[in-house]
Amino acid sequence: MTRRIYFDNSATTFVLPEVAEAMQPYLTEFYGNPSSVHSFGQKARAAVEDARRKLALSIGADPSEIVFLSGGTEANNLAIRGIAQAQADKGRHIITCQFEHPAVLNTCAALEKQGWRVTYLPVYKDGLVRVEDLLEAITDETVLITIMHANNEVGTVQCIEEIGKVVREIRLQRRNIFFHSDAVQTFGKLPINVKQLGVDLLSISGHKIHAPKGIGALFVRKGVRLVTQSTGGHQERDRRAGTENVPGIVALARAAELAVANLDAFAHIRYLRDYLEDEISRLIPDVLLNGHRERRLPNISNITFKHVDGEGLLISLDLKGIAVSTGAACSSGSTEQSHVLAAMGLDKELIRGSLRFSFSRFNTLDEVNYLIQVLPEIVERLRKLSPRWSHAR
Amino acid sequence: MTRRIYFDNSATTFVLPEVAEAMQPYLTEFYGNPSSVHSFGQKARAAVEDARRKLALSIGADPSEIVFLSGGTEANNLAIRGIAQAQADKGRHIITCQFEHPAVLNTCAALEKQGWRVTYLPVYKDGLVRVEDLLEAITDETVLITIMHANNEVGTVQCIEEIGKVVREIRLQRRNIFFHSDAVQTFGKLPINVKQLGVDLLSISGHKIHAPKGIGALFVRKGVRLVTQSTGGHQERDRRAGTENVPGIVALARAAELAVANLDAFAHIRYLRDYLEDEISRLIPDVLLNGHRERRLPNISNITFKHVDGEGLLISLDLKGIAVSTGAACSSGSTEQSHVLAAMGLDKELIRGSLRFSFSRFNTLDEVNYLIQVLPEIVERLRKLSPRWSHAR
Amino acid sequence: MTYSAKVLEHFEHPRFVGELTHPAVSVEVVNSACGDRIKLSILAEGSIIKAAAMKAVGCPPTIASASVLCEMLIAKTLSEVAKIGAVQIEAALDGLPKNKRHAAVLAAEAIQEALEKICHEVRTSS
Amino acid sequence: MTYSAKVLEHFEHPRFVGELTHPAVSVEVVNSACGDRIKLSILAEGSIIKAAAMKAVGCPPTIASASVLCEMLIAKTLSEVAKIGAVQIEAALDGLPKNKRHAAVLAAEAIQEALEKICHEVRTSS
Ligand SMILES: Cc1ncc(COP(=O)(O)O)c(C=O)c1O
Ligand SMILES: Cc1ncc(COP(=O)(O)O)c(C=O)c1O
Repeated sequence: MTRRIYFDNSATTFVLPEVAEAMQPYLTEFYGNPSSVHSFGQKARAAVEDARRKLALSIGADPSEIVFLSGGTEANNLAIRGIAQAQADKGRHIITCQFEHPAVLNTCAALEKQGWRVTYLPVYKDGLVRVEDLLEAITDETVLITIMHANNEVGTVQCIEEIGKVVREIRLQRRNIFFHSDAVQTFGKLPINVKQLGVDLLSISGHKIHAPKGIGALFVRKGVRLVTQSTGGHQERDRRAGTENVPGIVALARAAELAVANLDAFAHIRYLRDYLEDEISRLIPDVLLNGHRERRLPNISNITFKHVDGEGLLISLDLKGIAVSTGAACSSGSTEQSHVLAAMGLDKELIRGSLRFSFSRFNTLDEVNYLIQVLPEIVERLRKLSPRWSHAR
Repeated sequence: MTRRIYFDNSATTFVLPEVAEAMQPYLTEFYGNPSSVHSFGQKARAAVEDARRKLALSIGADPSEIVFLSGGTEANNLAIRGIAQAQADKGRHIITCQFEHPAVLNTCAALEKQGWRVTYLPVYKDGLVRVEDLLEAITDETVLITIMHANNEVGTVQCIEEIGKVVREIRLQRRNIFFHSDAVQTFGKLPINVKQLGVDLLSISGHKIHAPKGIGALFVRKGVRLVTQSTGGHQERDRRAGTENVPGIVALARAAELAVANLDAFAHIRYLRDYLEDEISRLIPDVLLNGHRERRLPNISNITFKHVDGEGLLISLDLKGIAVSTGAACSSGSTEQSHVLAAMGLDKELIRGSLRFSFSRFNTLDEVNYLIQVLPEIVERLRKLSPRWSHAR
Repeated sequence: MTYSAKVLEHFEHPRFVGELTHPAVSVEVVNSACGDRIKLSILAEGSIIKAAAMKAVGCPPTIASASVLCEMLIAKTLSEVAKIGAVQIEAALDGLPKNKRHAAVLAAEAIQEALEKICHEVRTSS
Repeated sequence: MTYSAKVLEHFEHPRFVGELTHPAVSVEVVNSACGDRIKLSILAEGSIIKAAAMKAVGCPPTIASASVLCEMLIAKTLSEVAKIGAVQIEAALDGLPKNKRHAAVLAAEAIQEALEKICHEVRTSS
């Protein structure tokens, strides 16, 4: 059998054995409905509230500020729609940036159809939002600023803290402006403290940090009013109806604990990533490293291989047992070009030859060496096949 | 340790070992993101599509008609909001009934605030909707009829097939009327065929049939247009964005298979339920059996014990190791009276003395006998405590 | 379980269940929102409470509150009893869940109403 | 893997890679939507195809389509070749995922364009 190496941890991660173990009893033994009064229910309730405390602790929030829901997409939907609808009579202007995740962009687009105005800040070649642009975009009508903490394709980390300060200052004049950040890619990878970041809302997804798919959370600062997007029972203090996913919630909290306890591991991950980039630059001609060199996550590398097609690279690597991604996981199944790289000014031909390598703390130097061993040949083989390669040289 | 007996299977169920086993590999081994092109992703994609086929088969639907989402509440929200918004320019009238689950009622109420008109059909003393009432309520503005298949507190089963015929007949005149049914309590307990029922949309929840919490599905008949309530990636044919909960989806399909294969077990469950009701009627004076005697689920019994408080009964039984519920699980944590029994015309005093016993195919006669052994004493003890009991006798 | 061991103990084994007859005074208080009901009888001799009895229907905290209240009353003076409020009753039960505090409030109402009745009788008989 | 073994085999080991020079004809077709590109050269003697060569950039199905196409051409008559369309190319690859059929379409375009060029040359030289 071929070796299986997974360098696609920004798309999703495996569930840690410790995490699977933590959730297991809540599947088969303590399976009560947290809303039930009897002891089966109270046991489940206690687990949910214990998880809420743990997750809150991991981002410096109060337990009452955590809303559990089904994932990062739902968190972004609830944050954006929830604030927009709650503030609809105060103002209908939202500011975001051009290369947000589709869960933000398409939600903003849906609101545009309903009469909201949305400003999409540029991200420039380095993949970074400029505070000056933000300041210019803010009007009296602005009720929501939503800027992702780190981008999922190139890993660049935005100046959330600075934006938080801007928002806090405006709030001295008027109370109806809120700041949301999609931290799906940073939670568990960078230290996060919601007070220090100055965010009012923050999205988290379990399956990016070795918890299962189908669980996520939204931090909602105390006093921030949201219109719920899921009506029904009174779960999650009326912010999200539906029987709580108890095993998922327990797993998310456990994974969060483990991630935060192992933030140090990102020094190792950064080393692997930088080593990969150095070796690729050394061994393969005509490559571009995308995104700001410093202000980015330690676990993502986005590289353009000129004159080849990313899917060809991806499939060739897959046949060698190595999983990587071309652009965002959710769009690589379609023929859409990465909107992230497009926003950063890369032209079509460069975008199509781009790969994302994303690491977890469980990847090894040995695995990276294997990649470096097979990749140059693959690139060369595909380039030689291209009718344009000889011209280009 | 006290014995643990669970008679609250309408609130939630334990995850079957077979189901937990089926999902396990998709947590730790085949953990890819179904949107990923590499083999980790394709393995996950195949599992999702296989599960979709299985679930579709179990209700006589086409796989493309199944939307996976986070539970029954989300299914009801998507069905009702999705149709209402898609048909907003055709008509803004919805018909439902008074004792639907809060996920339906509160969603209808939210739409009322946004300008929709909602008719709540009465359910009478027997807990059944009348087709005559429905016919009278339908207007040219009616775009959605949403009537639950069986009620979660009293188990009465509505005449879905007849309503389906009504809707199909109207559709000969005009195309913009749709029929949704919340089948969260019936799926896996009654045989369901969506074509025979004549529904356009049908809600399903995993945790009521021994799959985990946090997974559900909505059947959406081919050609029925919905406005998605979760924007982002293109998952589920643009009907529900968000990384698919692969282990949950696999578990739901497995649990559905097992439930449908074991529908026969409901003869046993009916026997237990009827035995319980007979014995309680024989041993305890002043009880009422709620809901139509025939047209109801075989696994639910709702009984009023006059002159006592349901929570007192519930806690007393819990101290003996038996879990039951007072009214709907999601409202028993609050002091709200059951809206279901109120809709059936029970007065406050009778509602408060009501318990729901709900069985699964894993309950035994022995467990029921234990209940019958302890319950009469408990009722008597509490009644003797009541200042009203001596008067009442 | 959300209830303290004390609540459960009083709920399962309530003290002083019953009704006292004349010359004891009896009051019955109802929480109209949820229908909880406590009937309290107390017998005072001079300014000392000699006997107390209760009946109650309602959730476990209501029964426990009525029970623990009777326990608190015996051998107390009327002016000591005047100081018993919901807070004292709740404390005697080692606390109640937030959404169940109304049970202690109802029991406190019962004793205050009974006190008034005693005072009224004393005043009208003197 | 969504691709057939045949697609993967042709993608990993494409046949007839290269370019032919005069008197072979060469065409280059591009899918402007996704940028896939196939360069096809064929050498006909009389009405028989004697040699074919391709270069391609694009997703694996594009490379496989170009490769399998060359295989299909050798020793065929021009009128046989005229019948090769996307359906035939896709079939030769044991099928393609629905969203990848454009690869076979592009390869079919290449051969049809090449045929036209040959016919044109024959006509203008005669
Ligand atoms: C930045 C970002 N936001 C949101 C999401 C969506 O999260 P989920 O897959 O949990 O819906 C993702 C992952 O797909 C992401 O990378
Ligand atoms: C009839 C009915 N509909 C909907 C729901 C909600 O389902 P879920 O708990 O999966 O959100 C329930 C259960 O709580 C139910 O009994």
